[in-house]
Amino acid sequence: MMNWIALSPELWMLATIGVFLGRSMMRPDAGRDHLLALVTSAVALGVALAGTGFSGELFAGTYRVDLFSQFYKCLLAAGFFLVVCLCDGMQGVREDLQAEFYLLLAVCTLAMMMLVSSVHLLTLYITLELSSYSLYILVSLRRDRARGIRAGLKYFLVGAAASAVMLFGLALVYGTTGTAYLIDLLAALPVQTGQPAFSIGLLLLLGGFFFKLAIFPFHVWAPDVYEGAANPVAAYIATASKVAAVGILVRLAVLGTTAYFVHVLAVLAIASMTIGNLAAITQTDFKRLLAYSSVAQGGYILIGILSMDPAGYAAATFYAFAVLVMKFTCFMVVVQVAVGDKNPTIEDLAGLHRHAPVMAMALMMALFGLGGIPPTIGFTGKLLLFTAAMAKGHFTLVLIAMINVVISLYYYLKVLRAAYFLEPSPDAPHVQETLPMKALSLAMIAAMVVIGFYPNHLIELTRRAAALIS
Amino acid sequence: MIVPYSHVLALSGLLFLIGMVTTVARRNLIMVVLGLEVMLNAAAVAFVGASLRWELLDGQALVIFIIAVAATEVSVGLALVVAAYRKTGSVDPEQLEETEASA
Amino acid sequence: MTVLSLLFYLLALLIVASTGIAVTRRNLAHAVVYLVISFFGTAMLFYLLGAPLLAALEVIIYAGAIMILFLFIVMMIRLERIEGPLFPRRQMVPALVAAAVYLGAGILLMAYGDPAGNARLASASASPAEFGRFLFNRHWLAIEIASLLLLVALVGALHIGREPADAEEPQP
Amino acid sequence: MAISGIPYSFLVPALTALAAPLAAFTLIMTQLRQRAQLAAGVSIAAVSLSFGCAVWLLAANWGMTAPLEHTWQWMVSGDLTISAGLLLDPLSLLMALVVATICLLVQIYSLGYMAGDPGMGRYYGFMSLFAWAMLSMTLSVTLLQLYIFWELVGLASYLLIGFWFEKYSASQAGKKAFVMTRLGDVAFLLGILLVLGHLGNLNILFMNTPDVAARFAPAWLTLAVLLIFGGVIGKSAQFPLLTWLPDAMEGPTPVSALLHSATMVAAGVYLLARLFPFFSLSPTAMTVCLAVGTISMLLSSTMAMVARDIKQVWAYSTISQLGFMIMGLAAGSYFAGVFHLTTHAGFKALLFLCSGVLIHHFGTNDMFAISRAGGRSLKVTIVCMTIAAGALSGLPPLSGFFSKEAIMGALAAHSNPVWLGAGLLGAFLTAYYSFRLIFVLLFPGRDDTPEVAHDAGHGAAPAWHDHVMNGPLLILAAVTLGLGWAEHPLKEFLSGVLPEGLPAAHHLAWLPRTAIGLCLGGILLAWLEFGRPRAPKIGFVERMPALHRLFAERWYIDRFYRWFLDLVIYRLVAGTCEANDRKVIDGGLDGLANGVQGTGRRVDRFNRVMIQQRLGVMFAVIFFLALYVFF
Amino acid sequence: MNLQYAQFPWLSSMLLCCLGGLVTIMLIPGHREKEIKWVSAFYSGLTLVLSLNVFVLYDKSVGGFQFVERVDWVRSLGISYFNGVDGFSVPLLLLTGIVFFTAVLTMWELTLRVKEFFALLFLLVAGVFGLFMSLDLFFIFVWYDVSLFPMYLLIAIWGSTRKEYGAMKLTLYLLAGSALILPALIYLVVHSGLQTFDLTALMRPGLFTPYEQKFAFLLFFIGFGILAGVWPFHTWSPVGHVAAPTAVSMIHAGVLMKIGAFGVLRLGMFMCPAGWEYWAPLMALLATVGIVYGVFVGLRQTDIKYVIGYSSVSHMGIVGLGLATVSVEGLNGAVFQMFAHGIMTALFFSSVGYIYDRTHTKAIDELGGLSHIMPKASGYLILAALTGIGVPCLASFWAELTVFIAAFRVYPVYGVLAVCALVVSALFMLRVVQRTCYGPPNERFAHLEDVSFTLGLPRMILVTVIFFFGLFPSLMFDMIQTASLPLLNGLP
Repeated sequence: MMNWIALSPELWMLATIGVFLGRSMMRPDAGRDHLLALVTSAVALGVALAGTGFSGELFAGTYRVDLFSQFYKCLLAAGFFLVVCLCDGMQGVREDLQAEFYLLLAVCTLAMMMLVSSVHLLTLYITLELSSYSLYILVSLRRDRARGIRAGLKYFLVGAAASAVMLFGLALVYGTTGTAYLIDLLAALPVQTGQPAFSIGLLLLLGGFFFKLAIFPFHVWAPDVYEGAANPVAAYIATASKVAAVGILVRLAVLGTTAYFVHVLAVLAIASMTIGNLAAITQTDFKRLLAYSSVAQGGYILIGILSMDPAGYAAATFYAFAVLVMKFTCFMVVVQVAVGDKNPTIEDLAGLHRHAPVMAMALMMALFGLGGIPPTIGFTGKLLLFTAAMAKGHFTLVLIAMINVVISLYYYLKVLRAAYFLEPSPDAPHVQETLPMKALSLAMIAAMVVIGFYPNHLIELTRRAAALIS
Repeated sequence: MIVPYSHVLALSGLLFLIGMVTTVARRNLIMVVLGLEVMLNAAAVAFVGASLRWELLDGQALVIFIIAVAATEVSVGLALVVAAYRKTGSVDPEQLEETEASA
Repeated sequence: MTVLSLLFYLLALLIVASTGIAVTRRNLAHAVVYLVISFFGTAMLFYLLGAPLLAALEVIIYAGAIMILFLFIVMMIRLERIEGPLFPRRQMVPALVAAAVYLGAGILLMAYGDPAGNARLASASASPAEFGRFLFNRHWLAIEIASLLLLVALVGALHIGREPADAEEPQP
Repeated sequence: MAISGIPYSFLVPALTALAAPLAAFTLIMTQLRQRAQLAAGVSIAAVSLSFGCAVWLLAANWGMTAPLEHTWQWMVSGDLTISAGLLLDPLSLLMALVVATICLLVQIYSLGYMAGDPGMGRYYGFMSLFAWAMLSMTLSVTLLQLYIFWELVGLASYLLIGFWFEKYSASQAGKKAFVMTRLGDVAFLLGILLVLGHLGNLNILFMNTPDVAARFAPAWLTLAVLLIFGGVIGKSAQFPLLTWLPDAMEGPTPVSALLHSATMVAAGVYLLARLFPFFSLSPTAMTVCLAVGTISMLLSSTMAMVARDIKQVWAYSTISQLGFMIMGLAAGSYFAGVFHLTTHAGFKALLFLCSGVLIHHFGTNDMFAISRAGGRSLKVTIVCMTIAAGALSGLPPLSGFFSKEAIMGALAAHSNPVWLGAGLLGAFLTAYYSFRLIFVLLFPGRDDTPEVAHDAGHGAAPAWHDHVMNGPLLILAAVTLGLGWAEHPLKEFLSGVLPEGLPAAHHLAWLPRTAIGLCLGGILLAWLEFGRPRAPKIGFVERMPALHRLFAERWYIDRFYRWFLDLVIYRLVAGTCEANDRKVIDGGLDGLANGVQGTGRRVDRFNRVMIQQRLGVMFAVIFFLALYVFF
Repeated sequence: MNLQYAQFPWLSSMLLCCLGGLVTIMLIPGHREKEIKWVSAFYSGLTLVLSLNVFVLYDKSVGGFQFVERVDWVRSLGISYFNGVDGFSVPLLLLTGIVFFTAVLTMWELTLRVKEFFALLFLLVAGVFGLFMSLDLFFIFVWYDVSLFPMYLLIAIWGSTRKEYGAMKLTLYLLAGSALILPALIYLVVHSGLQTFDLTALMRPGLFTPYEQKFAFLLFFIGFGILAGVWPFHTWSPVGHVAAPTAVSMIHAGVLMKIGAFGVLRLGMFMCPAGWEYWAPLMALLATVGIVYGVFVGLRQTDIKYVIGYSSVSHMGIVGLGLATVSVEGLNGAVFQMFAHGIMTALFFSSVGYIYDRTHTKAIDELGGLSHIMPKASGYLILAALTGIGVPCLASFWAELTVFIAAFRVYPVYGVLAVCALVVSALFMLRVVQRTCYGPPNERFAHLEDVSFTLGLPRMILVTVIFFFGLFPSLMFDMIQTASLPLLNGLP
């Protein structure tokens, strides 16, 4: 008998999807849609939080609910909720499409929740595709259609190509081992580690998730898509979508314990960090900058994954949380600063500290976190990642990562400079800091600083979650 | 006895290659989407071969979903292409970048 | 070499050739038609490899629905012939590099790959009923997800393909 | 030789002597800077107290046979212990008395000289600082302690030379004095470090014991002695660091009298005397000292012969006399050097104070201008000055005669007659330039040299100034007249605690006669050129333009330093360093930063190329990584 | 190393003072500038009193780490909130307290974004205090960065000449240093096999192989050396000093650069003594080059703050030379020099800051005759210059002297060069004094006022400290010695 209770977060999301499917057929009412989304996503977050204790094997062993997956589901629900919070009076999507917008957002969240629970290659593949396609469409829904379509098309092309690569890798893995269950793959591992076909297959398989996480060389969509997507959608891509990718990468990385994988992941990590940080330096569009910064953050996360031990997985998990909070804070500013459907440039942040001091503070903390400056959560996360990697003797990797951190600080400081001491042109419209935004900013500051400074509980949690993986 | 599994794999690999080159090299968005379809098809061939090799049905099950995804892909992809064509009047992938610069 | 293997090689030749021809066509309609041939070949191959249900689906969905959709679009856009070089050089260079690397990896994989993979496959067949039972026993979650996927595709194609009536400009 | 501790009866006055000026300094600098009269009073009271203590200490210890010392630990760092304390022996007591006396007299004199100056409070503050530092240096028990106060004395000198800081030349002179003495001090410090490295102890009395030699390799010993002598060269303005002293005359005249003739510059000689047994351990070094002293003495004499500025003449003469002292000490006569130091302090201070009166009165430094303005009308001053000039020239029975004879005697004892010859030549030149000045002042000619700008700018001074200033003049004149007779008691007192075995000076009957003869010859020459009626008022040097220029340009030493500083230090070394900093290091960094930015731009450009090219790269990379599995 | 647990959490209360100040300032509305300044003065004064209290209460006869406080923080990683001070950190705490208090008073006339300025200043100082007292590697690094990042805003918002360039250069440079420190920290923690960030556990002799020690020490040396202004990584410092506002220059040159040297000492030398001995010749070489080079470059500068900046490079070279001697004397001298230079340079910057505030120029050639117009201000400047030259009876002298003595024993050539640099240092310091304070009074500035009592107070405090420790150096040396002797005795 299946334990349906264990599925409650997914089921709730399914209900949400139903609600918005219905809404999409009624007369458009953006305000009501938002309110509804706010309520349902908050409930989703609650359900996910309540569901952390669930565990079980479902659907003939293709689906596993455990602390690891539930932790990620919480993050995903949180990401969903936070992004919905940003959608009040959303300008990025036409009013009559907002029900569809929330629908797709919910579908994507559901897909990713299932993704982190999948332990069968088929489920993995189909959930990944579902989340990808909903995102392609979300990107294309932008009010500025020309932009949205272009970005959506590019996102789609890269995504489809990556998924083809991944599928081919899946075929190789399945063809060599004859099983599609992760458990069985793990069991077959001692026999298969020497198999080039298996290794290549696994690498190509990981490629699909590298695409999600925007790891080099699958990062090529990121800048254009962040730039082209509506601001809340970009926020969603940068937060929830990344979290899910980390989760499933951690699940899959267990299979690739050979030196070859460590090397390849190290190369990819270094390339991602370097390319992301270097390219971000010259950006003027804030979202594009954040896109490159995401590429770099993906590189850092790979450092934890390539440690191939529970400490590394825990670190990657911790960092996924950190990225969620930090990136969300940045995008919160993006959404608030943006005028209409425009993309804010860095200069548009001018005067932020005066008109929205709390938000400016939150932005500062987020940027410092991304740049790895204590006592923010970003630093603690990096410390965990680097400690895990160092324990495996990857000194050079850590050093390169640290050098990258320094490079990245250059552009984070540039953003900070704009927010804190560029004088806005007097006729420019300025941000109004509403009370809910203030509260949200404060909550983010608290999350970043408190957990950054006193990370004990979160570390314990991620450790317990990661221990279930290997 | 048909052929070794590796020959099926080789066939699938060749198809994948063709799809890949098409995706990368053809200067036409419709052909690019077509190339993607070919790549999916290539993977499907490999799965069917693998399924026979181990005499397990998981591979065949996957192919069903590949076909479903292919359908999605082509509908979404072509919708995007058409939308882009409406905006720019062309299916030249370079349009995607050039207008970007001017925007 | 058995009949079946001969059949395999013939089908393989057909598939590769028709696909190759398809992707090098200037006329998009021709390309689609050649690809349909390729998919028919694939369908036969699936049958050969013991997947009759898949063979049918391949013909129905791939060769049928998907390719027809392509054809529709090609007609709709009225862009049958492509001017200019078929493979522009600046796209060809990365394509060739990728292809060379890919071939290198593939050949090495064939050479040093799984020795067990050289054993000839025994012919077997999965009956559609058995396959269906398997699918719904084990993968019904995936089927539900696929249904959601198609829903998403529907919504997406609807809204992307539909040009808004008022042809809105981006708001200032 | 036993060393005893200092009983409280001596300790308290000694500490009082040191503490009083320090207290005065602190009080003046923190509270009384704006209240000139009160500041002067406090300062003079403090230095009087010091003077009284010094007198009492000397009197009470007259005839002492063993030095007294008292040591406190100042700080301990690892195995390095720096102690401070008091050393009471004839030399330090004598020097302390000299210092206290001159300080007191000069401070009283300054009441008149500095009256009305807006910075008078500050002046007395600095004077107290000097008195404290100088007295403390005199009574130092370790070489490091001595060095510390030596530096502080230099600081006081810097502050006092640049007292009229609005004058560019004054501030420049102060800086020059500080930096040039610093140059010597660095050598001194290195010498101290060398000694510390070998002995592990810097107690002066310990250094003066003969068994020190056993702890040194001879070469190191010589090096140490020479390095310490570097300090002497700097402080006593000896060759080659002699050019700061003439410039230091930019300070107020009492300052010149106190610091730059009588006491501070004599500190170098004092150091030499203080470490006389230690220096004696290295004959080579002593010869170098002798040579340096001789060269300085002769060079500065020649410079003095052409100077027109009164204070410049006495400044050169100071260098030359310090050279004499060093010659005496280096030639082996401890007493001769110290005695000349004592007498010189008296008469040179007198000379300066007299000059100060003239300058104060006439507002110019130029001797010809003063003469024309009627310099000889100031009777007391001129008489005192003549007495002092006589002493300087070594005319009997003035104090200078005795001390100079002692030095000549020591030189005569030296095996090499060159030194004696040089000494006698120096005596001749000294007499010539001193009396050149005296005669110029006494007999104004029809010279129409234009007036030089005057520095003090006090204008007509009230009469009480003259009285206040004349008092110290008379006291010093009396000292100059009488001190010569104290030679023998002093000698006994000084040698009371000396380690035995020092060579005694010879007394040759012909020597005094020759010396007096040369001295009179010099005076006669001066008389012929400047004194007699219808005198040409032009020296023999000035008839030889090349020589005159050489002397007037101070043998081009200053020019050389200027060139060296500008070209080598400033332009070459500092310029290279700066260029390196700006171009190489910073340029490299900026280049790195630009390179990173450029690379970033390129990476971004890659991410803006046609989507398919990006896809191609994506495929190529991922399959390349797949290929990597086979290696 | 013995640990004396605290009866009362003095160290934490210092941190709390800083954070309390921060929070209080944040709660005051930004336009109430007077109140903000008073609150700042109150809290900074309190930290000064507390640091003085620690200085007095530290038991020199016992030594070791005292006032120790310890709370487990992240148990799974072995991180604990672990504070304690020894003879090295007590003087530096005092230094921080003094400089902080005086810096706050120095900025009494600030009008631009007052609230943020003082808030950031408190944050910065909290980092500094934390770093000096922390005995846990994690917290040391956290405090290190907490003390660095407010710098960027402080310089870039309130600074002057080329402020954004200076701020960016400084921040990136220093964080590049931290990019070396963090891997080294983690490297040691991982290689110890102890699963702990506890410094006292990691400094156990023999825990690390010589190779590990050499490796980690080099990273620490370069990483912290950047902050300490070690040649050739010094170029951020003059630029940063010039750009920074007065109080920030004071804290930066006075305290932050010391963090660099302290970091090498605390992390490098405590945990990697073998590395210390191995790299000492290189340290000595770089330090000597820095000493000589700093004075020569300083000689050519035309901006007073640049001159001071380069003199700091030179003076920090002395610290480096002292550390490189691997001897008790050198270590004592180096730590004392940190203290003395901190006070001296704070005085220097505060005087120059005053002059700049009034005359709006830092160019040496435009100034002149200030001794007439503002005798007190220029008096402080002269005094600072004299301290910088190393005039006896002022605090720096003792430090320099002991360092020279120690260096002369170990590296005679470097010792000689360093001593010789004193001459040039005198030349360029006096040049500044002459060009700015002396000379005929400048008409342009004739109307300007001299230092008032309020603004004079911080400078007076600094002067008093300079004289006090110049006359009683043993107070400081005895303190430092309690830490340096055991450290050196622990060496093989």
